[in-house]
Amino acid sequence: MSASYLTSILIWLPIAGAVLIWLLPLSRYATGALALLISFAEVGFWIKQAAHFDFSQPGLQMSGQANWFGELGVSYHVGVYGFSLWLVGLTVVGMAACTGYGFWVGRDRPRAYFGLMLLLTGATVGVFEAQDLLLFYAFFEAMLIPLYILIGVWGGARRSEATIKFVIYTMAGSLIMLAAIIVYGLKAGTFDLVDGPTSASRWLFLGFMLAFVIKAPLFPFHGWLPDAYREAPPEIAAVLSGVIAKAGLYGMLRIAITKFPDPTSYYRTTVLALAAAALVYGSLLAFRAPDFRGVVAYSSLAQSGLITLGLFAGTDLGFDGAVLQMVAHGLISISLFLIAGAVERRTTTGEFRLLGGMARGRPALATLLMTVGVISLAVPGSASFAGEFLILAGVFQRHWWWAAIGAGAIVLAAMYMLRLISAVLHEARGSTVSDSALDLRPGELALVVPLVAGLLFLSAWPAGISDHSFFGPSPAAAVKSGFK
Amino acid sequence: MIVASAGNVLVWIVWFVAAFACVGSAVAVISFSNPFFSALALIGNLGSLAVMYLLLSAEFVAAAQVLVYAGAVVVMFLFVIAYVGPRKETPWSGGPSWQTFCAVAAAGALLVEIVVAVGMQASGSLSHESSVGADFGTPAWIGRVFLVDHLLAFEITSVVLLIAAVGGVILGSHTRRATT
Amino acid sequence: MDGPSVAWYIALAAVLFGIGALGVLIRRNTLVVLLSLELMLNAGNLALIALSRHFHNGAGQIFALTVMAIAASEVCVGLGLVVALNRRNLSLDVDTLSELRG
Amino acid sequence: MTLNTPYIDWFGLSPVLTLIGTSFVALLCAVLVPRAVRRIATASVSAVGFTAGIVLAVWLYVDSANGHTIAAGAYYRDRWTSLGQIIIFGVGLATTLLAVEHVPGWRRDADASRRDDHVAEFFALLLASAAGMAFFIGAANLITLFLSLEWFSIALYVMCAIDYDLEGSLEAGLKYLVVGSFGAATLLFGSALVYGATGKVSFDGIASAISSQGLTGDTFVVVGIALMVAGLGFKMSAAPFHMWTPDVYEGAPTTVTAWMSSATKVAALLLTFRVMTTAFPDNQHLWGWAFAIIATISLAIGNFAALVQKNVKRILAYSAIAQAGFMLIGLSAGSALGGRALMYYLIPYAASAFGTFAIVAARERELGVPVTLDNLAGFGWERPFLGVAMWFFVFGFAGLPLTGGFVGKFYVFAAAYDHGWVWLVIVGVLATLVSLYYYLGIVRAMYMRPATELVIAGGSPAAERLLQIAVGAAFVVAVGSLFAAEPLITLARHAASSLPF
Amino acid sequence: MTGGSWLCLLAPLVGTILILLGGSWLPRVAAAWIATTSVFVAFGGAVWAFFSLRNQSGHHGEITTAWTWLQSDHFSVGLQLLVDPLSTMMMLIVAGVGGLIVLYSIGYMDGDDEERRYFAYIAFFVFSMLLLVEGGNLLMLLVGWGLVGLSSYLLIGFWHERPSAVRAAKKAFIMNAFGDATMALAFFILIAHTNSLSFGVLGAHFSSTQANLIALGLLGGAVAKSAQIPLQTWLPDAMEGPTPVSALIHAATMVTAGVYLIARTHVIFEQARTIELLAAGTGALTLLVAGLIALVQTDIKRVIAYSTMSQIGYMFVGVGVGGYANGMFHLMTHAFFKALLFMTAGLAIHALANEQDIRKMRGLGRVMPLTKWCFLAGALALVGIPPFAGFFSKDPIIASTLNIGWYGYVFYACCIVGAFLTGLYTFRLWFLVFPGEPSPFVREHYHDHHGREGAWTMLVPVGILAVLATVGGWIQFPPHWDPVTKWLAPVAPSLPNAVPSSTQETVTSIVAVLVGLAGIAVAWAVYSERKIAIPAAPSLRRLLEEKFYFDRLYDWIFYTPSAWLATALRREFEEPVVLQTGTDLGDTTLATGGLVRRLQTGLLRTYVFFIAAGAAAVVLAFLIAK
Repeated sequence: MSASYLTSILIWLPIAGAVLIWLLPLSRYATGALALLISFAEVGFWIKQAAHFDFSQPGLQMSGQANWFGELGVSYHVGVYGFSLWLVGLTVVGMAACTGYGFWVGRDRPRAYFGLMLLLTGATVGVFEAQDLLLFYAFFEAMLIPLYILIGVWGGARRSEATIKFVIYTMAGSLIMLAAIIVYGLKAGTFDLVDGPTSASRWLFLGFMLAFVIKAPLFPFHGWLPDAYREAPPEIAAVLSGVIAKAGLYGMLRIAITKFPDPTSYYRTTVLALAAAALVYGSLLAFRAPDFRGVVAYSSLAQSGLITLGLFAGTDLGFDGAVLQMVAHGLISISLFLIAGAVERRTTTGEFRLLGGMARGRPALATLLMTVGVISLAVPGSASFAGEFLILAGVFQRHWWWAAIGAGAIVLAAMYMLRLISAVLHEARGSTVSDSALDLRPGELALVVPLVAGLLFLSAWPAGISDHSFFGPSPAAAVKSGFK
Repeated sequence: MIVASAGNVLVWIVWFVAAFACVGSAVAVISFSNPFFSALALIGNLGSLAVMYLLLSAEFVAAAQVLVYAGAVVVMFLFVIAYVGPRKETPWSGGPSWQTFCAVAAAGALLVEIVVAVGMQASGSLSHESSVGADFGTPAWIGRVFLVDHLLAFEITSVVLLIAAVGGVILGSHTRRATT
Repeated sequence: MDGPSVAWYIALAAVLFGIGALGVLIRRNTLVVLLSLELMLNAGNLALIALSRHFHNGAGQIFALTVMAIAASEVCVGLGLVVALNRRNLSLDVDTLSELRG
Repeated sequence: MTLNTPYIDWFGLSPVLTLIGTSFVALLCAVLVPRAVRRIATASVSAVGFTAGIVLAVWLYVDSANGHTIAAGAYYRDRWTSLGQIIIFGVGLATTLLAVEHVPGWRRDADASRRDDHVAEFFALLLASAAGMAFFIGAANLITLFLSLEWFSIALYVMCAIDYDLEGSLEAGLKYLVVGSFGAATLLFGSALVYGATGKVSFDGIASAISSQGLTGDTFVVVGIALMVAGLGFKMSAAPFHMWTPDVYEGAPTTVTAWMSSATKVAALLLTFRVMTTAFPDNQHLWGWAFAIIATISLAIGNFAALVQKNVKRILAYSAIAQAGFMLIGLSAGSALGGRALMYYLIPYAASAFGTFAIVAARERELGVPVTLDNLAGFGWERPFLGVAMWFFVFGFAGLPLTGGFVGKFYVFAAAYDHGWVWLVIVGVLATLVSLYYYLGIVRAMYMRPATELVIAGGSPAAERLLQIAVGAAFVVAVGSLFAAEPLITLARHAASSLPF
Repeated sequence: MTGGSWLCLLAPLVGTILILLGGSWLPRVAAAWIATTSVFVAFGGAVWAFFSLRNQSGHHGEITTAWTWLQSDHFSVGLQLLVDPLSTMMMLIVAGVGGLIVLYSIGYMDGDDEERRYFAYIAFFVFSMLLLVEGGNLLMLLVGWGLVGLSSYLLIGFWHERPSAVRAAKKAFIMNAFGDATMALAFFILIAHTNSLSFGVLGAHFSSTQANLIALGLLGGAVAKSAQIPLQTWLPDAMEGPTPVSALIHAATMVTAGVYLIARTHVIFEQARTIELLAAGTGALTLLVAGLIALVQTDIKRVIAYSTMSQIGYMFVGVGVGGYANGMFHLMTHAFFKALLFMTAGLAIHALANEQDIRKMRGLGRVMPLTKWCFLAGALALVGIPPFAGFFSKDPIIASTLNIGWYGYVFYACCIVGAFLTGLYTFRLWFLVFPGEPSPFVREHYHDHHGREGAWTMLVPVGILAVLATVGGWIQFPPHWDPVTKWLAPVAPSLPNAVPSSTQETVTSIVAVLVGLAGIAVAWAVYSERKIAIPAAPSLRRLLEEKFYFDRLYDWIFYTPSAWLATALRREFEEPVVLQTGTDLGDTTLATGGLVRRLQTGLLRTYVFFIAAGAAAVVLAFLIAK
């Protein structure tokens, strides 16, 4: 197919950029500018890719394949489907914003920092584009490496524990997945995701799922989440919850559900129960979390649960809603974490008891936080509302009580998000909020406003994603056919 | 072929004497508190082994045993012992308490296992005897085997000896005493 | 020939081997440890020669001869170390050589 | 009387002979070349030797499509040997570069005048040990096996102790010697028993004897194999025969450690695989399991013990034990796939192992004290290249997709699964998980200490261009093996195909 | 026609965006006028739509789709607008009354330093409300439904330094979110069975259970939005917002959306008659409870707020028994007079430096005559005294309950009692505030606005609404003259048994008026002339002041447990289990490492021993396994 080079470019351009940055002795600004330039180039290439993508066409598009080690049927095989296209877009846009944030706050040791950010970009795009299990695994792991150092070096006071915990937790899952991959691949004789047959083995399914539920994460596998989100630098936390977590959910969709239909239906109730638990539990903890990031962290736990509900509902609406919600929540949590970063920079804290009253005299901050906040609590008409509505409508067809739980959780979402908003913006001015804490600067606006604009656009036209994620009218059928 | 002509009884007697001497001296080696005596006991051990070799009609090896080992190696030992001076040390002592017990256990286990193995084997492939030719074990025969069948082994041995020599030189030489 | 069969020799070798091993295990004096190692190697030699006799092929004896050379080399290096240790006024008690541990 | 001495395929032996030759030359330099230039002269001799060795080995690899024994069945001329030799000589070359600046007696406290006392001998020993390993891989009968084992072992004993001003160095040497000799004696007795059962010393002879006379269950064979497993397991520092490893690796001069940890393992593992598959194919049900268990123990011991270490060399030593465990997984499969996996795994492993120790050596020289996790702080920022290389290496050990270690792990696991041992895959996976902690710990130590914790590195670090080159080479190999997996595996396949499957 | 609807919908949105983008460059007055004009333009659009609809034969209305908003499989929802009699009527009310109130707030908000934000919000509210009433399918309706909730939240919490305001705003939003949730669930049922959300599918045939559940879900939304029992508690607190907001959102438009919803989806309610009557019952109950509570309130705005609840109760009764036209008609008149009451109250509050306690306001009429008379008009309309608007719209509702069975009589009784209470609390307010000598507080704090009682922007709307409150009811006088009913007939035809006979009408009217007058009389006797002492009954009084303990009840049932649960989960599960597990595992592993390390004694003999032992073990294993 034409323009298939785009897929590989999207993966390797940033990695090459990282190497370049490490090799060239550039100044701080040159480095940041170069990194930013590359991220924008990524966005550009993605737009080109989206333009070339033919939604009326079934199967893998813009695929490229090269031999890696053939004797075991492992190859470098990349390509995009509708849904992966959107996730790639989320990645490049989010990473661009976060790289920009890093540039804006002027992270020290810029060459290391920006190099790693680009590396992360490439790896994450790779996860969403890989069509070979081992390649997928390679990128899945490769994401961890830059994250480990980014959190460990530029993170908060307790970063070291947090990052070790994060990496080991995630690896625990993905190593089990490696075992599953080996068994699956050798049994099937190929590691290719497109040609690979479906399997009925429950053990393999569980092996894969473990990795994904930890990455997503799902209750009760989220032990790494609060610390990582609190200790990471804001832009990294944004990437974590906005983009990286989606890799786990993507894995469920692309591998667990597609390749293991029987186990999926066998364990459906279990997974749905876990997801519902994550949804309620996350919402409840977010409701009592004492700080900005805590709320966002637990809310993304809840969101992962919700999306999983959609995926494992196994219904058309569920799948569409899940994809839509992945993108929407990605943008939301990136914006929220960046705003959290802005607030923390001004007040040196995210603790609610020290914050408050920031709306007065800071219209831009107030407006943005309010907008993102109400979108994230899924006020009707917002993109996330569309997503959640589809998801719940979809899972309703599986059984009504899932939808009932979901609806209840949405009320909880309103509770914790309003709590967050008013604790930061409203009521008496917090002890750490001084007049010197200015409104958002143009630089920050330039980072967050586009994301919010994207959200508003999606709110105006959610069908843009929900109707363009899978080939054909019925996503369930597409999944059943393995996206052939 | 002295032994061949002699009667079985004699062979057995010799064997038992040698074996006794062998084991006795071995035990002596590891139980003298003074390394000097241990070294001497080793000579005895080597000697009795040489006798065994003769019984096994390996004259050349026996000779080599006496010359190389008893002659060279042990003497080297004695020199060093003399050089470093007598250092007494009582066996069965030192180290963690479980050490000695475990040591005996392990060594005993190995010993027992192998002996058992031998026992199980005695009735097996080891039972049938093969008669030996007249030249078996003679220097000429050895030399032929060495140079025809195992030439490379022969060469390697020389290399190893050279390396060892170099090593000995490096470690033993003291152009200047270490200052640290 | 008559007389003790190979099994006897190998049993004897085994005993020697065991004694040597025991020596290495229980003695602390470096020199005695080295001597015990010699015992073990000789045990091997005895077995080899007995077997070479038994199979009536030279490999065993050749093996034994080379082992002697090897033993000599080991002793050479070992004693070299002893000398070096001694020159640095270090104890020859292997138990005191436990700077490296953990 | 006439001796019809056997035909010697000199070309087949050429790599070994070259190294022996250069080793002698280096030895001559010790007396002929003036001290001023002795270091550089002998170093270049050694470099030349290794380079020539590599060239010849490559040539042999190309030329020995169908392997056979040469020199009266004493030595295998086949691709298994050649490829192993290429790896070893590569490491040797790198070690030479490293040694120029670091061995012997280049520690802070050593006085400059005595610096070059034994440099020539050192290189001679390096070459000799390399030759020994090269021969070891090709050994075709029990005698040459035992001899070449002692050959490079003795050289290594001396190299370990070559910094004899340091008690640690001597202690390492002595421990290595005694334990090594014990292992050798065990191996010897084992060989004797095998010989006793079959009456043969050559591997193929043993195999045919076992199969023809139905000696599979023969007591001597079984016990013999057991003792040989123990003796060889010692060489590859697999638990429970590993105890010497941490001490010796820590005590020996770091350059020597780098050389031992990479080259020795290559030799030991390759030879073991050859012996087991060539001489005892019918007993795989025994040694396969044995090595599987040993692998498990090694993984457990190595990783757990490494968790609590502070001294970086010890951490790496334990990690070497664990890595041996991983490679033993491939070995225990005892299949062609296992052979490929083992051979492939060794390439990035050797590079990474050497690289890590070389970097430690650099830091050690900088500080003049043993490198611990604490005084590693800030290293990553002070020496960017070495830092990056370090985290690539250790993450590669951990099986993250940065170096060929990733593919290697995948391959050994695949071999285990192919052999029907899913449990072994699980064990490996869990072990990897545990290992993460200390591998991450090293990176954390290098990068993530707040500036206040940074130790003031003594003086400005020397340029150490040669070291940088050596590490760079290792880096290229390690990372390259990830992307060039296919060609390397093809090489490994050809190598393994020269073993009887 | 569609042009009118789009104009009507988008004008306020444009206004919002302009003010938002204008930010601080925009002068305050400009912001205010942008909002006002945008809403009046919307009104123009509504009028345009109205007339073009009238000219349409049979005026069934039409649906326009901008684009497909949400699509999955065959389930597809367009961004649709519906112009039909019902929606145009609502458009006129919302845009019209809305316009007046926005104009009013120009004067009212003058001087507040965040005026711009206020006008942006309020324009946004009008947009949301119009989306709600114009939405061409259930999902669009839900979107508008949610957005009015949002803007109500924003406006209640407009003075966000006041904790009470913020709390009230959150309360309102969350209770409405609950309503949204139940509506969403109802929609899920629809999707599951018809795979569509157009209004049409409501006509499809459902099993009685499904129909009941759907209707129940919708009713949940309606109850929440319209502050009916049991979800009524947010409305009084919502009075924390600026008075114009109370007038617009919490009196005229948003809170009555529940009535609109029931009328709009009456088809399904008619399939689930029980639920529909449940709605009526809720209304009846609420109008009593609210009326009672209103008797003891001392905050002028809260009194009016409770009366709003009670009036909406009437509307629920109306639509509940199937008289949709009656309900909608009362909705309209109520919009007029309740807005009027709030705005006059606003005048008073404004003039008295934001004082809201009626006990301090005695004799205000002396200084604010215009306010006094306008308020009186509104009050009489509220009580339903002819010829004021309330009379024409309330009585038909009461009368329509007579033909539907025994519970009809219960509703009837409630409504009559409610009428009495209305008279009582309304004129309690009147007598306490306006007649008589000005109280010292009034003298002290009253400040006029350039010699007038308020800025002209405030007085003009008040005047207009006063007129409307007086004559607004004359457009329908069932059974003799009923254009509204006819107008709505194509969309929401009243059920036959909800149409009272003319005698019932007449009788009811007389009774209601008399009861209302009685209420006024009692109020006069108690609060003006002090002839009758206020009945003590402290426990009863307390019950009323505590608003029947609803707040405490909910606090006790919902908030406290969930908060407790959340905290408990964090303390008892998250921290000790989830977060700790990893750490513990790590520590255990390290401990194991320590054990292994202890083996490494550094003693040579140990190492040798391990080799020997290992060898022995292997040999043994082999001997056994061979």
